[in-house]
Amino acid sequence: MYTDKVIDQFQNPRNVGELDNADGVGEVGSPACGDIMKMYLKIEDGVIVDVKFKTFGCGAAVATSSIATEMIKGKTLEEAEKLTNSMVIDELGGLPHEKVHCSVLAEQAIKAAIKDYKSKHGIQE
Amino acid sequence: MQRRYFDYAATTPLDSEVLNEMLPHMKENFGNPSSVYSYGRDARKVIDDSREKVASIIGAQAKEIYFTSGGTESDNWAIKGTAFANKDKGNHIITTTVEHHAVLHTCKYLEKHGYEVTYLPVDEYGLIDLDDLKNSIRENTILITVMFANNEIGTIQPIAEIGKIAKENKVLFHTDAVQALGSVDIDVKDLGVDLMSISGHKIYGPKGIGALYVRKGVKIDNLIHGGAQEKKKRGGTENTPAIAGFAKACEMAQSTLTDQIKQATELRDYMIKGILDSIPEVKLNGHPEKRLPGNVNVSIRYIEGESILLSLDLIGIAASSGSACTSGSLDPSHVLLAIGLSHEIAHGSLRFSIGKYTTKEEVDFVLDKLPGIIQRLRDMSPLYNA
Amino acid sequence: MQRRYFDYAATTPLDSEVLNEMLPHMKENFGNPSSVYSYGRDARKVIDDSREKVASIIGAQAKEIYFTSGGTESDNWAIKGTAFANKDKGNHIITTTVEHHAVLHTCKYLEKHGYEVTYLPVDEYGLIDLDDLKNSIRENTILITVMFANNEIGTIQPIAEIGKIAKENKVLFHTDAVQALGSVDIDVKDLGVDLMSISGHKIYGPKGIGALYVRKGVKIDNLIHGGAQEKKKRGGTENTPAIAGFAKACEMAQSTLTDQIKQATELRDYMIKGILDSIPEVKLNGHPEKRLPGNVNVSIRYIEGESILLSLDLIGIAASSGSACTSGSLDPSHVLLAIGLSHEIAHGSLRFSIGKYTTKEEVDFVLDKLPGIIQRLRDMSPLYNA
Ligand SMILES: Cc1ncc(COP(=O)(O)O)c(C=O)c1O
Ligand SMILES: Cc1ncc(COP(=O)(O)O)c(C=O)c1O
Ligand code: FES
Ligand code: FES
Repeated sequence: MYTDKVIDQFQNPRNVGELDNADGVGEVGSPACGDIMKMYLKIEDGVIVDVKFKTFGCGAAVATSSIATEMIKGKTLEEAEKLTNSMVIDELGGLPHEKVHCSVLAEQAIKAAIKDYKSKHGIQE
Repeated sequence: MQRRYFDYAATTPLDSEVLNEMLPHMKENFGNPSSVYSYGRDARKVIDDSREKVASIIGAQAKEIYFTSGGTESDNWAIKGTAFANKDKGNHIITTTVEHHAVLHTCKYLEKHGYEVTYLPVDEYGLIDLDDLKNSIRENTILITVMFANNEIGTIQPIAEIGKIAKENKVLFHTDAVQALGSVDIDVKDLGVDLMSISGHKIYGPKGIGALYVRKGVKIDNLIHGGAQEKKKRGGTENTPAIAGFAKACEMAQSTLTDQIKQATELRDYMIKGILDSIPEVKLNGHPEKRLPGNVNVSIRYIEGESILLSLDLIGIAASSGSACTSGSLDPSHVLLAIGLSHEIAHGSLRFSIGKYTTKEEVDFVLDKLPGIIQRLRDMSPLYNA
Repeated sequence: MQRRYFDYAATTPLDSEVLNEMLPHMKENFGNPSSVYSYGRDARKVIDDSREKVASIIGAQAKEIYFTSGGTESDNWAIKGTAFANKDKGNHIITTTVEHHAVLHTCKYLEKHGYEVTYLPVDEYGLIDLDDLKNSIRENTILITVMFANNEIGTIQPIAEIGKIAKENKVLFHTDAVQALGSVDIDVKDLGVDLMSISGHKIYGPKGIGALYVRKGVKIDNLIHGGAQEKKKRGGTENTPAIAGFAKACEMAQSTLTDQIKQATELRDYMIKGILDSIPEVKLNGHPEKRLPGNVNVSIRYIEGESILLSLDLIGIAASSGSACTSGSLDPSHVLLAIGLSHEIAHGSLRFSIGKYTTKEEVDFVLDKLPGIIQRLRDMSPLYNA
């Protein structure tokens, strides 16, 4: 049911962990399944220079968070904010229907981390 | 990759002796047992003999056994059939919060059709309280349905005691023994059971076949109306190969029961000890002794069941997280919630079920690999602080 | 003794290609399709592919096919499921007097539960009258259930016309196509059918498996509640081997349909002519043209069906007297009474059903032996004056 790419991201997740001096931290939970995702961003001049994540969730949740961190690393905040769960799913080569909601977590966690950064730095939305 | 199967509670491989018993009835002896002549007569005899064998494993008489398409149909039939047939006596049913969905969803359906259902809670081990049961019985109670052994956590209920209470109160007693069959010594007469559901594919028999034991004299409406098969109680052309296979599986299970129980219990306790000893913050679910010989169910804090299953699968180990039937849904298992686990911990639980082909080598393989997998996943978890 | 089988309408032998398709799923690929990982995934794929194949033979979409334990369950589900789900719309059902017991007994049951049922009569050929049908439709009619082809006399109803009437009146239309499958070209969309019952063991597939076609959008209650299988519409661990076998049987039936119809029709007409030409006072039952390609049904005056069957059986010929399902009862077939036969004549009728393994040699054997058997029995009959 999972693509090879999902399995690879699950088995060898990129950017797992925490950032001690993160500029923005986002934590979201899925109301559907009770799973949790935490995203840490290091931001310099409006660019995401480092990102880490931690996930309590299924295989799809781990794989989507992992690939999402890859997709936003080195991107500007505006670019990162445009990331959607369907872009993440496409990048993974698809997800089973009943696992689509898991990919929403990654999108939301990134948005939450950026929001946290902006509020800490007094940047208006 | 070598596969190691630890999901015998979900389904079992067909025993090759069972298959050999089925094959002749698929090819030459294919006749319709309801037809009058030789093709049919041969099939009829197979069905009669099979009924004897299936009856024997639960201490019933052949004429009290009705073949169905499986455990789910048996559960539906037992509950709806007695509920509809006893509508004049009352509309109250007692069950538990930890039943299989075949029972729970049937009860929910009846609630929509004018029946009242009491769902007895269970303690932290998954056991119901007998006083609770007694206090729940009312004037209008027509049926008690309590499962013999739980499919997720393996807890075995005090069936004989429930049977006694049911009898004293003149209420019918159904038990879903799908998981108990072949793992527990069962005698419907001793246990005071009026109706019992069993299924073929959990005991190395074929899928798509089961039976309902209906004690002589019990009034029950049909669930599936049709031809004159099964003494007019269940229509449909008889599935002779599956019936023959089910009977063979029962016969084999019965003759090896004591050894099977011993072997599975040893492996189970070895596996439980191994997991609890090597992984911190792990909890055994279900009762330590009153449990199915093949059931290992543990909650592993801070991580989620599906990702453990996936990691195990990638090295060839098939296990389950709660019931296989629940995996279509996202909710954590209703059984784990019923024994008082939080959502988060219920999500991190794992069932290994041991069967007759399980070896110590296979268990050792799991015990060797599991701690590393758990550690890797915990390191990814926002809930875990090493 | 060489056996000659003329009871394909009761059940068919399993095709060996079908068996080969089933075997791998009984042994290695035995996993529970509801479990998440490899064992389960393989089984899941088999079920998905099978659903496509079964859908294809009746022109449905895969997601409109729900697997059941056979034709009887499908009939029960279609009728009770739509009756219960549409209770707010009405409580009137229209069917015919010649349906299989799976339909008739289900309707009788619903009559006890507050539903009203109209049983449309049939003419001497077994056909319903379309004006009759139209006039029977009321404000509160929720379902029309008319069989595609009759299992005893082979008569094929005007399904497309019934579908049109049902649609015009916004009433659901179910058809029991158990006998039609593999013998008639079926397209549910062209026919305007909302629900259709089919079964595996009538088309050289396994016993214990069938399907219900439920057109997208049709509201239906579950008959068998349980796990999340079959999109939560039918609980029970999926019978993967039987599902794979059923799909293979459908695929084979579909690819050879035109040839099968031609071959069976030729043998049928040859057999009918042979019987009518060689035995006096014999009458063909059912419609001369609008009949199943494999169905031969004749009434033989002055003698009784069971004694003919027994005589045939003693020389290795398996035939049937009315439906195999009725043989548990002593009443003459309700179908033969419905087409206007007297009790006496109905009792003396015989069905030969022809299938894909039937040869001209076998038919000639029957044609050679039957006149002598009839004469011998007539000579014993007090009703016969030669
Ligand atoms: C017309 C018809 N409907 C329903 C059935 C029942 O099918 P099954 O034997 O698969 O339950 C049969 C055959 O027995 C039949 O001929
Ligand atoms: C306790 C229990 N009851 C009922 C069932 C349903 O049995 P079946 O799969 O034969 O329909 C199962 C297994 O799925 C079970 O474990
Ligand atoms: S994150 Fe909860 S099921 Fe995937
Ligand atoms: S004489 Fe035997 S059934 Fe009528």
